Amino acid sequence: MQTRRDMMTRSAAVAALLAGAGVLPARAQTAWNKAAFEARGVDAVLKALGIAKPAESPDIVFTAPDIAENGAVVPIAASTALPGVKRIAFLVEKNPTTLAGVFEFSDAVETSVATRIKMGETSNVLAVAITGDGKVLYAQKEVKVTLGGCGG
Amino acid sequence: MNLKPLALAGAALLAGCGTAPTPQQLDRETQDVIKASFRAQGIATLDRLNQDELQQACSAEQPPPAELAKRLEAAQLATVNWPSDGVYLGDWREGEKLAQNGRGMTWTDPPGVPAGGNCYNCHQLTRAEISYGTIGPSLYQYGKLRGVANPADPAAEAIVRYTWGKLWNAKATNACSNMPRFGHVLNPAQIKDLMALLLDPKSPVNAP
Amino acid sequence: MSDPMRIRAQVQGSGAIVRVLMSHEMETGLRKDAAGKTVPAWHITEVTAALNGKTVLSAQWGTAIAKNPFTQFVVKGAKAGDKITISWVDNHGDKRSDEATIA
Amino acid sequence: MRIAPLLGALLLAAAGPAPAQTSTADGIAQYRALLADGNPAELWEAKGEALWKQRRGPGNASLEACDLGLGAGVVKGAFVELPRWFADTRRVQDLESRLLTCMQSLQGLDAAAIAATPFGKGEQANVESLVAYISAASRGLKFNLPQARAEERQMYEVGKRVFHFRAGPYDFACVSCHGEAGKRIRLQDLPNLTVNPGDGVGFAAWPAYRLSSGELWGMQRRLNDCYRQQRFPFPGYASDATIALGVYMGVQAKGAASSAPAIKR
Repeated sequence: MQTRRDMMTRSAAVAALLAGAGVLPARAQTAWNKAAFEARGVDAVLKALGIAKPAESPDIVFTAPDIAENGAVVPIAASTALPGVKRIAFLVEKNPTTLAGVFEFSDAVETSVATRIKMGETSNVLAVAITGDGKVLYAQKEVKVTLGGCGG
Repeated sequence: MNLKPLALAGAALLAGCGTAPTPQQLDRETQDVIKASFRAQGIATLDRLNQDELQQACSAEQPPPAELAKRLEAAQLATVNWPSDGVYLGDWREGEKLAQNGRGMTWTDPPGVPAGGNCYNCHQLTRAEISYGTIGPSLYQYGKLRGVANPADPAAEAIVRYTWGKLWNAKATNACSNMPRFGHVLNPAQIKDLMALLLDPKSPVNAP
Repeated sequence: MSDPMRIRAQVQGSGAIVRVLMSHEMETGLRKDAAGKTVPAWHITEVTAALNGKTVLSAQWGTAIAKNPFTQFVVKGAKAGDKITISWVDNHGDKRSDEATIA
Repeated sequence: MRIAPLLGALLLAAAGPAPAQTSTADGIAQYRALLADGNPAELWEAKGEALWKQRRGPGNASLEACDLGLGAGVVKGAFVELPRWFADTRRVQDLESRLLTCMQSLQGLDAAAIAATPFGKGEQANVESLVAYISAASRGLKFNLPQARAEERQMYEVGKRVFHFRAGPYDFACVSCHGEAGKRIRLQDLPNLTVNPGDGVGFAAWPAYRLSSGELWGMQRRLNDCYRQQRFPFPGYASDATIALGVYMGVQAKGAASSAPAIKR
């Protein structure tokens, strides 16, 4: 059985693919990329996003806590002064689904964003920046997730 | 719950007398307030509010007098069940799981599920676990610091027995200790596993 | 119906910092309820931010964005009095849009 | 030349320079600093304000005529003087208990039914929104619970005794965890509530947004979960034991500035 939602997400995946290739203008790149969000593992996510293998770069400024008191809410932020970065994706290596979110920047905003993510366990977290001409750079940090409360 | 004007003992206590209530009156008032305020829920039944002598003696702002504390400790020591088979240590791996587990005995816990040991809530135990509490002392290197190289060695017997007693009934050595009397909570096999976590030279507690 | 967002937009230097709090469960689809039944995924999928009606930032979110999501970004060249509009859509198709004036 | 984008600079400032290795305590402090700006409790504050002003219930009335202790409709400053004695109910009441009174007397809602509703559901959720709004209106003000009346002083004395009341299968009392400074459970700091814990700590930090549940907890829910963890039976919502504890902790917190609603693990 195919629902309307499936069809929508399928066309969305196509649009995202095109967007990844830089075919569509920024405005049209908002369709939800189901394949990428359901992918497990960093490589699978990168493939679903249609982007090249990234290179680690000190130009990606990635802020995340060393220790998360609560994995349900982990504050993270990424920014870069590099020109041409259009998107930043956040990936959590050990989460059941790896991709947390993708932010897309127009020229009217700074290439910088802060958000809060969930982490199931201690893991590497990656901020992956994608330029308009297909360069992919990343920064990463291990965030320790601790057990809390009375455990009850 | 009580949405009616607070009446019972409170009003009676205040009525017709200009002086402040005595401590004894306030103690009685507190008992009434507690009785009226709690209800049974799940496995947490109202009989849990019935204090034993020790709980009562340890419910004041000040600790009980030394003499009473001594008597209470002796009475608690007498409750300790020593292992019938003479075996004190179980499996430290199971002990570590128990130490991590803070569940059990709350009104949201289903009946019949064995309780955890709650150890990390209050104690440091291993180097690896950074999320530990500090209400109790650090137990990291517990056996090693006490020179226990072989828990079966007669030379280690005193510390092995002390540790068993502490786990079974912490009140036997410190009447108003914050530590629960785990002999009432855990079964003997679980206590043996915790013993191993603390005293087995291979346990991460004693790892260099 | 969903609750309003909280949007704070303040001029800072040559731009404006925008902080947004959204009211949303962000269910992962992995959690089980008290009866042991899996709670289905329910999360925001797409977010857009517009300055005076023109989209300046957009985002796609999965289930790993925290409950009651918080997002912060900086709009270049924004002035006091400019309008910031934030919109989201979730996987149930629910939508919400709220507006704030930059102060 | 722009070296670091504005936001990046701000975030780094909040987190401090990040050395490769930090101690656990520093790491947790850094984590909390990163969350300090953007407390989802704001969502409840906004909802609570709307609920306060909205005509609701069989009485089709708002709560704007509710007397929280400083006169009908006065919200600012009321929170830091609660619990207190109320002449109309002839009872010492905390914020939640007082809200039930107003919801019943002004709006015609059933206070007993609300008290019996599970936390976070139905009108209970509304009470917690109201609590967020009302406490936020006193943010930064110092606690100053009235103790002029004999009933208020008596509730303090009873609260002190309830705080020290050890019972249950684990022999716990409130004081087991909150009687000494500098202690923690796992990594969560435990304020010593037998003395004044200081500004924005302990009593002065609740209600709070709980990261673990993603909900706003009022003092009633906080106390309820404390008692659950103490392995006690269930304390009635707005029962005298919980209100007495509020009086005891509130009086101990005299002079401490309120940070409620705060953000907690």
